[in-house]
Amino acid sequence: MGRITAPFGPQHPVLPEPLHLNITYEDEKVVGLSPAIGYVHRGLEKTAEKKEYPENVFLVERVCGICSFMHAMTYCMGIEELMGIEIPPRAQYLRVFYSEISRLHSHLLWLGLFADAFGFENLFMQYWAAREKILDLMELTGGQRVILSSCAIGGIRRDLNAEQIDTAQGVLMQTEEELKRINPVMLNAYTVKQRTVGKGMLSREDALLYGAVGPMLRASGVAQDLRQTGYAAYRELGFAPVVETDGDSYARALVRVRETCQSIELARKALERLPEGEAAVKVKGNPDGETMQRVEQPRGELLYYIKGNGSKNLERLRIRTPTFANIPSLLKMLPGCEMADVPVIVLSIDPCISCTER
Amino acid sequence: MVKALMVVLLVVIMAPLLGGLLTGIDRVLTARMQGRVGPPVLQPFYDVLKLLGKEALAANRRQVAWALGYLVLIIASLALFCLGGDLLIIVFTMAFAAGSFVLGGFSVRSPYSHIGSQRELLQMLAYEPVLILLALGVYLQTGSFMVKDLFHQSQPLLASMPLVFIALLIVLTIKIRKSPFDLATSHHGHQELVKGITTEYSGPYLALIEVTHWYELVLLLGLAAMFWTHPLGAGILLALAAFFIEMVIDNICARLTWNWMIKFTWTGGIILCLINLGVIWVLRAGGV
Amino acid sequence: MITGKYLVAVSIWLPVAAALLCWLGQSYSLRNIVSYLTGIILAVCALGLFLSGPFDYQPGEIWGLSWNTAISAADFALLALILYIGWRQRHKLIIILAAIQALLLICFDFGLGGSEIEPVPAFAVDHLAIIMALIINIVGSLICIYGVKYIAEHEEQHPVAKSRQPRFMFWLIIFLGAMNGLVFANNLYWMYFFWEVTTFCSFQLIGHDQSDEAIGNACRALWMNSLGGAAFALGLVILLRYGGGDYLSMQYLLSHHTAAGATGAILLAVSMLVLAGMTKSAQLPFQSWLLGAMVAPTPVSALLHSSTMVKAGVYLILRLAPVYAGTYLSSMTAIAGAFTFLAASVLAISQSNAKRVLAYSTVANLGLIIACAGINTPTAISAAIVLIIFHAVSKGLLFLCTGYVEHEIGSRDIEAMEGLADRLPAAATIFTIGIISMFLPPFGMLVGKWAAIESAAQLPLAAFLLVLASAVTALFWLKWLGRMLEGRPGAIAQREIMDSHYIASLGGLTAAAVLLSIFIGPVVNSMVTPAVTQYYFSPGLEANLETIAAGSGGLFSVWPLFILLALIAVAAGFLYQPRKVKNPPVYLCGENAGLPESTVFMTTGENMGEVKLSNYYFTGFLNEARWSRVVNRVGLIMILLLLGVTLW
Amino acid sequence: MELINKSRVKSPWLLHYDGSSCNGCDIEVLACLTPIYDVERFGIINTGNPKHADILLITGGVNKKAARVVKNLYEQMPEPKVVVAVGVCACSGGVFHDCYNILGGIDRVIPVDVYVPGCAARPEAIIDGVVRALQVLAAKTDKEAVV
Amino acid sequence: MKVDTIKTSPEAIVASAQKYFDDGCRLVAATCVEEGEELRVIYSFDRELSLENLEISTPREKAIPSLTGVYACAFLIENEMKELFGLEIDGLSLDLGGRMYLVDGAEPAPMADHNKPKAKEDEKIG
Repeated sequence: MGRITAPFGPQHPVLPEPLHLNITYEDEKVVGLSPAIGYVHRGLEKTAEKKEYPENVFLVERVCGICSFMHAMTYCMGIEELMGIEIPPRAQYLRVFYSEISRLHSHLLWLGLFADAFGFENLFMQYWAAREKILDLMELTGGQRVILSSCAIGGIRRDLNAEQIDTAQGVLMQTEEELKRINPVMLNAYTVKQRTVGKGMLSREDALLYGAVGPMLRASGVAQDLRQTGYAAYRELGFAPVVETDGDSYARALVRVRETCQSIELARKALERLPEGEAAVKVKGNPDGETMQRVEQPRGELLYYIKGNGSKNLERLRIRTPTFANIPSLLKMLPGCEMADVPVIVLSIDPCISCTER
Repeated sequence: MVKALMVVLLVVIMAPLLGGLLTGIDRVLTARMQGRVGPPVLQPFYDVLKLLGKEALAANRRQVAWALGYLVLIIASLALFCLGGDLLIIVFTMAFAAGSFVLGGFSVRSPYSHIGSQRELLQMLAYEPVLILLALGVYLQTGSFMVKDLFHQSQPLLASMPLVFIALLIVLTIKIRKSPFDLATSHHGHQELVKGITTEYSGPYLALIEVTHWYELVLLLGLAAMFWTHPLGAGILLALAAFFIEMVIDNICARLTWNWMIKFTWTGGIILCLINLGVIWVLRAGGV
Repeated sequence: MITGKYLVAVSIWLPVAAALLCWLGQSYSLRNIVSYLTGIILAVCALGLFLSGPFDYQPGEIWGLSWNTAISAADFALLALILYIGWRQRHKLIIILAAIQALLLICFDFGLGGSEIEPVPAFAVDHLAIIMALIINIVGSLICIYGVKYIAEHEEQHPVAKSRQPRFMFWLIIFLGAMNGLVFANNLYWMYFFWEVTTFCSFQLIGHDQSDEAIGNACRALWMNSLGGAAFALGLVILLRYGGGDYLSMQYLLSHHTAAGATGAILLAVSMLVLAGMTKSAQLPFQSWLLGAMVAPTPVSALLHSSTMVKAGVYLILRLAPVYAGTYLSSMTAIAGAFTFLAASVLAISQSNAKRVLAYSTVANLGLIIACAGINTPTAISAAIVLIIFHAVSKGLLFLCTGYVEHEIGSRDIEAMEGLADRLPAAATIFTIGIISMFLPPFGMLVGKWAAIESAAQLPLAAFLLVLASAVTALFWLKWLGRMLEGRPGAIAQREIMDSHYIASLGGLTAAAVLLSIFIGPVVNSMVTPAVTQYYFSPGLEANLETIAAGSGGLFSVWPLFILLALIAVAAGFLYQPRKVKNPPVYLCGENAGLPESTVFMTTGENMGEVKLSNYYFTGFLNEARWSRVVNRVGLIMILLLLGVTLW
Repeated sequence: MELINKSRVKSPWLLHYDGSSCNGCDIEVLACLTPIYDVERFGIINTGNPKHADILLITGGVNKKAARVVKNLYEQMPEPKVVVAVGVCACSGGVFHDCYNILGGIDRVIPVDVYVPGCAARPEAIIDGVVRALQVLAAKTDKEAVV
Repeated sequence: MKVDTIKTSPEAIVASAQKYFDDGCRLVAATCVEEGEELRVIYSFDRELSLENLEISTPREKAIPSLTGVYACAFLIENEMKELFGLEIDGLSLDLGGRMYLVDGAEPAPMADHNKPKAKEDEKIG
């Protein structure tokens, strides 16, 4: 019988970012697939070698505009380790706060896009309306909506004052209420379940074989969240990963929905227990040696390899982003699915191509 | 004859105005349901006027001819409807119109418009039986397939055919391209199909299709209004209520797949019709 | 009716003579001339019959023997031939069925009545027969003209040691004679003879290519139709035994059972004849012979599907409709027909072989016609006749066009026909008209279907099946048509040169499809209405037919729609002016490779990929073999029920 | 004609393409569609299909692979059309200007009519950019009318 | 400071990776670092949230075996190293031929500085 071959992306209304899949369909079933990326590859790792190491904080923030804070933080953590800098506890707690609101905004963004992928426009609008409050909060505390530039080597660039903390607490509470109203639709609506349950199955074994990370891995029943390692102030705040076992798109949505609630809780706890003191320490000297840093980004495990040589310039900066690790599992999940499920499954990994290609 | 021509003329002029306005209201109300302000009510007219002024792009003459066929045949079915014609013929003419739209999509060697056409065909497969069963129901109830004979009925059709009306609502969802059945042309953006059949139409040709959708909307709401002919005002209210229900459905549903659509209409929709027709048939047999 | 008599004789004997000439003459140009001449004369004969109106005719004696005896002898000879074939092919079913028929005939000729049989008029040319004659002699002749050229090309492509063209033309043309005899026959015994001749002709034609597949399928056609033949013979025996010699006259049968419907043994005999008709029309579960027949060269398919063979089946069923009106047999026939309509339409969706799609569509439409016969109201009967006429024209056209395209592009696969509109614009246009005329307004088939559904409102189950089937029909036609219309942006249509035989036949049938639909009013008034009013006299009938004819009642006059269609074609010319419209490449997510072939795109590893398109066939769900088994079982149950209700 | 020109500025349909951006501007473009900013108020629709679009909105600089895509999309849009470069990267290449795979701003590949600054560009700035693009669009059509 | 690694040889890397796979460890990343003439590749595995690294060194022109036979996900990582550093890899399950990120005509191995003195000088001037 005949088959249909057509490109899916790079420019495609359902894809927020350029990703190309050359898909072969039989009727509407996906029977063949080959991926292509490279539309966002800039060569950022190389550029980082040319810049001075403090400048790189701003560069790595732009690896990805959605989780830019996490990139900056991981980079800073690496440099701090190389230079033996101990950052003040207040900065550790603030890093948790910023990480968690970044995660919150990223997950809300994803939930909206996911809803859009299966054609639920209203739900998309609801999630993004809720997300705007978080962006306001970011603007209030960091001065920018998406790229915060709050993180600096040695701590946090701008400390929060009491009023800001109050506002933040209020916004977080409000968002929690809002999500209580919206989440049931994502989790219980019949039409949503029809489109997500059982779509893009990834078993625990396959998740390991294909190297999935983050919510993908956790939705397949592996309880791995790097926040368990207790970097920043996570050890003090207490943390248990969110795990689901079904391994389908619905489970991934469920993991992220539960993580939004967890993030709100963690962010509020961080603010409540925020120690007094300085938010940053002064930095002197140049990094020397090599280190690997891992952080749990909204999309999963982020790894930075930094190698300095005692000069202002780094010898090598290597960034392995979570989407880079999650893309291979698409090759496992897509074949055999319906054409209409392609966007749902592609989005279920929460692709961040900009991260992937750097 | 002259009267009939007048009616046709009136339909040709008034229907798009009405249809465009309804589409505008739809867009505003949908925006409100999503917590937005939404566009001006006259937005659809701006859109179409703008499209008329754009550069014409097309693959070949066939593509344009079928789009035009879609428009003309929908107008023809609407005119037949307003003249009180035979429901079956109206349904068949609508089928030709939809077929013409499908062929327009097929006329370009483009994957997205091709798949859109295949999906539109499946949509036809889904709603066509319900529409014909609706006509049969009208016949069983009134002894005639003619729309004009409905006006001789004292009792509204809704009273005897409530289930068929519900089935018609399903058809309406498919035909006016609302979630969960917005499958073939992606009325709302962000779909795997890009814009489905309309992907390869642009400028004035797209305007043609937009206007056709308006005519079609009026025709479909006319079918809904048919369920309450005395007084006609009630029928119009019924149609508007149906339209509003569609908007709500659109806003509380994810888009589903074609497999689901076929299963749903061929079981749910058709069974609703069958039960309803069965009851009418038994009652009639018993009554006589 | 002196002239009428000659016209009948010419209609039957001329094809025989022409066929012999083709066989003996061996030359292409001779076959060419013969086919054209025969075609013209036959068409004139049919028109003559149409003008002369109905009459009865009993031929005299031949060489001192009564014609009845001659027919008897020929019957036995034919059966002997079939037995011989069965023996040579080692095909048990053929042998058994032929033997049963022979036994029944022996009973008929010698056991019962014998010479006491009242001679009934051999031929009765009524309005229905005239309609059939027009179809056979005009559509059939066009197919023969087409066949001359086609089979010559066919042999170029599949060379054989000794040319089989003369043999092919022999069977093709003689088929027309047999069909003419069949439709004119009033004496059922004569009809049975012609019935068997058509079976035999189709066997010869299906097996033409002599491949194993062809012979196997020919044998299948032979045994299935022999089953029908046996049912026919059994019907005859029952009629003779329980009714008497008079009942062998179709006219007598019809006139004695118009009002209340037949009962008892007569009804049983009629049900046997209906069964025979169903096998011949390839109704479920007998559809497989017709599908198998697709291995034959395309003119054969065209002939079998449009004007001969399968039409003989529906003709018989329709003919007998007044006899079983109002009985359960009638309702069961309607339901069985409607079920076939649905099942065959669904199966057609899963096919990518154009000829198989056409075959399933034929099975489906014959089901619809039989359903109409079973619904058995005057409107339904009119619908059935309208469907027979228009189906013959459109289906003949589609088959011939498929054959033509197959020779041009070397494939009969729908997927291979993509972009035909730019490669073979004329063929694509013909296909467009042909396909649209099969199921969309304002063409005749749709008018028939419309009348069918309107009248089916009386019989809810049949109506329901018809409604579903009619929705399914659109799916497989449109997706096929869509593939052919596909074009790359800005592609310029190639010039197409068509052979004169093809121009004559395809052009003639296209014109017929359009003109008959435009003038459907006169067609109905002058042909269909008389055919129906012959046997049906019910109040309100005239009004019903008016609706179809002029449509004033139904506000459906075909003219405005035809005018609109013409308008669309003209206006599209204005709307799309090649010089003013740009043809950018199709949207490929921005990855167009920038080549003139606008469907090449850049993909993985900076390689080029090309867009491939295909129809949906739902093969996962619609597995033909599995579904055939299921629907065949249901079909069989329906047939058994059909016979059962008669006995009960 | 007058009516059509008026409608043109009331119904701008967008095509958004993510060049080689960091997503920051992208999500801001999407944010424009959502309840707080709701660009549909101005009749703006995000079509996702170049053949329906009037305004090409590109975020991020352009790398060698994306250049082809951007050019294709631009060429498939029917006239009259305008291009808006959103964010500093789309304007000049921004922080990535000296990366080895980056060609620079969008204007290296296609003509740009409106430049929207910002890293990331704020929704208000994007809307303002689109409004300016509409003025360009109107000017373009006036010029055409004169010619 | 140095990342803890276990040095191994390119020949043994597949077998070692297989051992990690059998222990249920995840392949986190492979990092390619240019060290003079040689390329150093660090394979990072995750064992219960702690990183374990294997390290190999290879001359630029000598091909190393692919891990795609053990970890399906390795194809993306290895294609990237191949493309950006010019590292040859044998047995890639899906070889994008150095055209994952780059287009035809682009400068090969843009991440590798070695053998590209000219490019360096340009930078210094810049």
